[in-house]
Amino acid sequence: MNLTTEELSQLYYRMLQARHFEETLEDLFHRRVLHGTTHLGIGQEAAGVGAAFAALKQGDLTILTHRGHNETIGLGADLTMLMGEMFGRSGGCSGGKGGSMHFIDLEHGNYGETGVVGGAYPLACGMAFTQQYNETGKAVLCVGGDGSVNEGNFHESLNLASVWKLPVVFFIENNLYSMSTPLEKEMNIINISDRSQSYGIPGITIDGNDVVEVYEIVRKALDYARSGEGPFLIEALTYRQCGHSKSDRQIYRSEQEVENWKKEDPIPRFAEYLIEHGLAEEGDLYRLERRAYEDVKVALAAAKEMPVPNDDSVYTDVYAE
Amino acid sequence: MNLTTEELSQLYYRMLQARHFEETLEDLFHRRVLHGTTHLGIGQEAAGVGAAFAALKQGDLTILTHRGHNETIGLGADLTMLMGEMFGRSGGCSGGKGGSMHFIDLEHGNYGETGVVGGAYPLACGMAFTQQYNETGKAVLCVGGDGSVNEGNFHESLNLASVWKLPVVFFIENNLYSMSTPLEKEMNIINISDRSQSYGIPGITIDGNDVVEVYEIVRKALDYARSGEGPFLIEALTYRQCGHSKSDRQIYRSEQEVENWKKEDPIPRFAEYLIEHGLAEEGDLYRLERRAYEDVKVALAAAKEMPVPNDDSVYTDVYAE
Amino acid sequence: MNLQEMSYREALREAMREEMQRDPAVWLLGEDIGVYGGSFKVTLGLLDEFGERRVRETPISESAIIGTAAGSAMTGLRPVAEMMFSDFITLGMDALVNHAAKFRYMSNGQVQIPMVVRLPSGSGTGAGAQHSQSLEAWFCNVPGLKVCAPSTPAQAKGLLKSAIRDNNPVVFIEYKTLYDTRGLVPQEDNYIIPLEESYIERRGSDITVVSWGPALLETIKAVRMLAQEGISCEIINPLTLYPMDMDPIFESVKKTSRLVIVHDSQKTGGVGGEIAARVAENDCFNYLDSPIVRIGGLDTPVPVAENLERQMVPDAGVIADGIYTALGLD
Amino acid sequence: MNLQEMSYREALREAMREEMQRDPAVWLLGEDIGVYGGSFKVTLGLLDEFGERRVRETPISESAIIGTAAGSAMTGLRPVAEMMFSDFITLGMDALVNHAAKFRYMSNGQVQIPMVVRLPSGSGTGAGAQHSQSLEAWFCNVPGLKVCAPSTPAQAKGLLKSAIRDNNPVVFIEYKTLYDTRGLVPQEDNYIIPLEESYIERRGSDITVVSWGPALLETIKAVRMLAQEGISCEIINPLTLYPMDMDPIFESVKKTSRLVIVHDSQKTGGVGGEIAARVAENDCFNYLDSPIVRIGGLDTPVPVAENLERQMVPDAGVIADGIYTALGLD
Ligand SMILES: Cc1ncc(C[n+]2csc(CCOP(=O)(O)OP(=O)(O)O)c2C)c(N)n1
Ligand SMILES: Cc1ncc(C[n+]2csc(CCOP(=O)(O)OP(=O)(O)O)c2C)c(N)n1
Ligand SMILES: [Mg+2]
Ligand SMILES: [Mg+2]
Repeated sequence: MNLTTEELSQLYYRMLQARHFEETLEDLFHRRVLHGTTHLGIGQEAAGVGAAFAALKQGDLTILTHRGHNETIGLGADLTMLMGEMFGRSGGCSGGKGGSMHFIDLEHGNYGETGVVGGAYPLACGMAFTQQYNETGKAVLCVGGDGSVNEGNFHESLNLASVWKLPVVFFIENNLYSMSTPLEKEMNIINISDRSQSYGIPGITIDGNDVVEVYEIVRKALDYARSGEGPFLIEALTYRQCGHSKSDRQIYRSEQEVENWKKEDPIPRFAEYLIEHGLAEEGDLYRLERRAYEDVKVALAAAKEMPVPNDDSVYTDVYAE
Repeated sequence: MNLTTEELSQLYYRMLQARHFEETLEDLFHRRVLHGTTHLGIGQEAAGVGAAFAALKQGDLTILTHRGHNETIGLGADLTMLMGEMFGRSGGCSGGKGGSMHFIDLEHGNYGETGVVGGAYPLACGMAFTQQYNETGKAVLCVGGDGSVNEGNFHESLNLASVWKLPVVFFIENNLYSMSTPLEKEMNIINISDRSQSYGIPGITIDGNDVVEVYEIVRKALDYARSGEGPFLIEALTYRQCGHSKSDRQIYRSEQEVENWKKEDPIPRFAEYLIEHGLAEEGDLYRLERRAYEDVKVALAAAKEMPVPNDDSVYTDVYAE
Repeated sequence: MNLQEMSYREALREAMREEMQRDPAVWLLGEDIGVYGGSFKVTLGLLDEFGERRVRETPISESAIIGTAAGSAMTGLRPVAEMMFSDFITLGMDALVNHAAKFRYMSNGQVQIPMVVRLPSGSGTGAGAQHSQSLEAWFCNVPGLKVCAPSTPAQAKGLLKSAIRDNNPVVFIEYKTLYDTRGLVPQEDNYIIPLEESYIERRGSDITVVSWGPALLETIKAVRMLAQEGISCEIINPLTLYPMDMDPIFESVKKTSRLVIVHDSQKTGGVGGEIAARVAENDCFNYLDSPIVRIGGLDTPVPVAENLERQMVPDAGVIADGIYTALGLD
Repeated sequence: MNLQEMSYREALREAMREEMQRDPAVWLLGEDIGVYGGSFKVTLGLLDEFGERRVRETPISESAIIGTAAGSAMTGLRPVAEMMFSDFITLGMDALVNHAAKFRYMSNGQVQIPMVVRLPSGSGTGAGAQHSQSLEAWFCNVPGLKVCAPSTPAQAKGLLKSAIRDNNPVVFIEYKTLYDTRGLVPQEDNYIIPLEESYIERRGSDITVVSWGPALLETIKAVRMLAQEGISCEIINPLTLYPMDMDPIFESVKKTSRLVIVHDSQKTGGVGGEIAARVAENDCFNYLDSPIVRIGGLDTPVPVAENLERQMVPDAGVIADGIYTALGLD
């Protein structure tokens, strides 16, 4: 394994930050404190945080989809800035203009989310092209969902990336649903990773609820991409325990199914793993959990105090000078 | 084999009609007699005519790409109407509004060409949906080129057709080039038919210069689709002996390559086959060739005599009543 | 007349239900339009009522949705396609513009494409720049398309029924912030609102105000306020934005000599500009007593922060100010 | 000034060449732009000169082309993307409108997207409805985009150089029927034409005519004819269609009191409407002596037959008639 004990703790800590951040959001949207909508990845923290952590380590670039909190936090984002953005405040990471679907955090190589399903794929090609063109030695991590792989953009982008041998890893979080649509109504194949064959690139399906596996595979794939071999397709199997967005009553699936998947919750699974392998003690984990919890509380309090954006800022940054 | 001797003659005859029709066009455009542009499929007659003939036999529907003369003639179109359209005359099959890139010939189930690469794929899904919805027992033949399989529309349409089990056959004429771009710069795989795996549907690569093979496979695939099994992907290997469009100087490939492929010309190949198998005599073939030649001559003369469209027809048929 | 109160959302659903009952060629397609009822629940219950044959959920493939609709229309069906948000029609523009809008013309009238594309449009929900656009101006520049934009439940029902019966591709602009608004809706079987007929929402003599969508509701508020001051406004709602029935607007302007145009979508390049131009090039130009006042959405993407987003579209106050200006009262 | 005669095509090529020499961040992408030189040979020779690293041929994947350009721009490069025909930007609208035009705003200015999308536009080549559109009006309704439309070789070069240097996504409308037209082009290294500045093509006092693209050439013909009759026309070419520099137009209208707008793309919903509206809502409305005359392309798809296609766009005769009308001389 390529991770130090310190890094393993970090991973665990960020997964908990993400979980608490999102549970807090869920509550805020439920109580209609927040305007707009949000897409939570509760249950998908191993996939999101693990992949992001791998990208972060080598200074790679990332681009995300509508459900991007886990990755953003995995990359080490400042929670106050993120929470501020959820509140549409001036101190938010996009000055209140982006909201939950349009985070950005360049400091950590995070080029942000797009709210258009599949919209990130060609952008990722372009970002990867820049790395190739400038020989930066960096790669791009592009995150997508199972539903997005049926967009034309997925196809055009993976094909282009392959022909141009772009340093980009397409990381698909397969949470078995596209909104209310189950996988089998989205496509007629079992493994999304099989689509790699259409582009002559490697593809693999992994356990997306095992954060160490996610981290290891994404790291290797990024290295593969960076080495000049071209793109890599990863499908990480996971599950969204929460609703699709704030208004989802989840009538399209059984409670039993959700309960079963909760048994695969990546956070307790990781905790067990750490303890079993003597990589952490219960007390350590408890302290990390408390810290994460506190972080979110602090972020929430700070966000609430932030002023709303200056009214005039609606006009700024439509154009660059 | 599923073809009678009479049908074999028909096939040969229509291939020759297509060849003469296109050679005549090539000359007309060269001499700037004709306005606009055209895409000729000289060398691809086995693929185009063979596939169309299979669709015609069961009354199936067809939709075409920019290079659609071979198929249109294979379906039995009236050459005078076609030639009239090339001249932009009122008696053309689209009243002079469509031209070489927008033929239509509903009488033979031919829903026409689209000049937008990949644009036919989703239309074909819709046409096939109608057959399924109305239980007509008919299938749809959708023709595309190798370059078109990298359009998002290819991907979205094959996936949708598979999930919905639509009765449609996607027939790709792989002529090794997309305009000036050789296959290996379009995609990083050898066989386009392998892309069928992304959709969980059957796919096959065939010799597109063998008209009998084309006919047989397309017929079977249409029957498969019609039976409720869903779409089928066929890749027919062939070669465009002529330029991409009227202004193509073909500097992107060697004369030697073109010459080599001319040895695979599907028309003499078919003639040999017919004679070797005792299915026709040289005299028959000669007479068919003469007839095809005459047909085109007659069509050309008739087209030239047709009046141009009424000036006011520019305004009609923008909207249906 | 048999009227029933319902929401704009319910009115749209009723239109689809009635047309599906009436004509077996009508079918629906879109993402999550079945059990989920679509992102805005417009199609909720229709899957139960009509089954999977006629209510078809699709993968996330907007180009295929529009193209499939067009292909089925070309072969005799009457599809009603939903884009989950209007913004995603950007992914289906080739199918819509190069195919649905042109196949009839290119074939010299041999095929027709009777289809409807429903576009939940507009800002006001905090959904951000990629989920809040009103792109109607684009479609009003595409010969072969028709464009509808209902503002009330009754209009929603009556126009959607006409759109489904129309033999052309119709882009149907729905407004997300109107889905919950309520109003009386005729229940007669033969109730429709014909396309390409502008509607005089309110008679008046001092000034003509052309408006549609959520902006119309604000316009009505503004006009009511002004009525208290004795200002009599005539409000015209085009209902069909393209091709637009201009005659009632011309007549009204000739009567009032003053024109204000109000819409939510971006002002620059918007449909309001076309209306202003049509008036300024018409002989009713000679009747105009003051410059045309055009009020539209801000020329910026839509931000998320509430205080910013609120500024995007004109409210009654802004509209009243515009009317004062046109009247020379500012 | 060091001038050289060349075609519009060559001028565009020269602009790209010079900017590529000047700035290593500039790169080109598109279908068949290498050996083939693109469908209209605009990039011919640039592959030889700059190699495959900077002149990148793509598969037929328009959405990926635009999105890849945007992603590379977001990370510091300056892509110039070619659509083989403007009509195919319909396949790249999401990447262009929802991404390139909005990422700066959504990120509160943290990223910028300096990219150019070249669109060979317009009818007149017999290529039919799907290969002949001018879609500029759409882009002029998308805040975040800029839109240029050069009419001469010198303008083509000067504007394209500015567009490449601009830090925003620029939609660059080129006209297929102008590629072969010739003119004198400045050779100075620092020759550019700034964006967002309208240009007075010809001074005059009786009437203002706003025009661009092939229509401008016809306008000039018409104006020359009218000059013989003593009619003095001022011709303004906006050069940048969005955001448009209106002041010279306002000033001119105040001077001449009459306005004619001429463009090739469809009249209804076109950019001409926006200009007419801007004038009609401005105080220069009060200077107008007669209705604005707007002349545009027919509101139909583009047919192939020569006698039909010829009618699509206004010629000098039609334009002269429009000017007579505006002058009250008809
Ligand atoms: C182009 C586009 N179409 C539709 C939507 C609406 N939408 C948002 S998320 C979503 C489902 C996405 O599914 P998936 O890719 O599996 O990601 P997940 O939501 O499961 O994380 C849909 C349909 C969108 N945002 N963009
Ligand atoms: C969407 C779109 N992009 C580009 C073009 C221009 N174009 C016309 S034909 C062609 C090549 C098509 O290649 P292929 O699909 O292999 O068909 P072929 O021409 O070889 O028959 C291109 C790029 C187009 N018509 N439509
Ligand atoms: Mg999913
Ligand atoms: Mg080819």
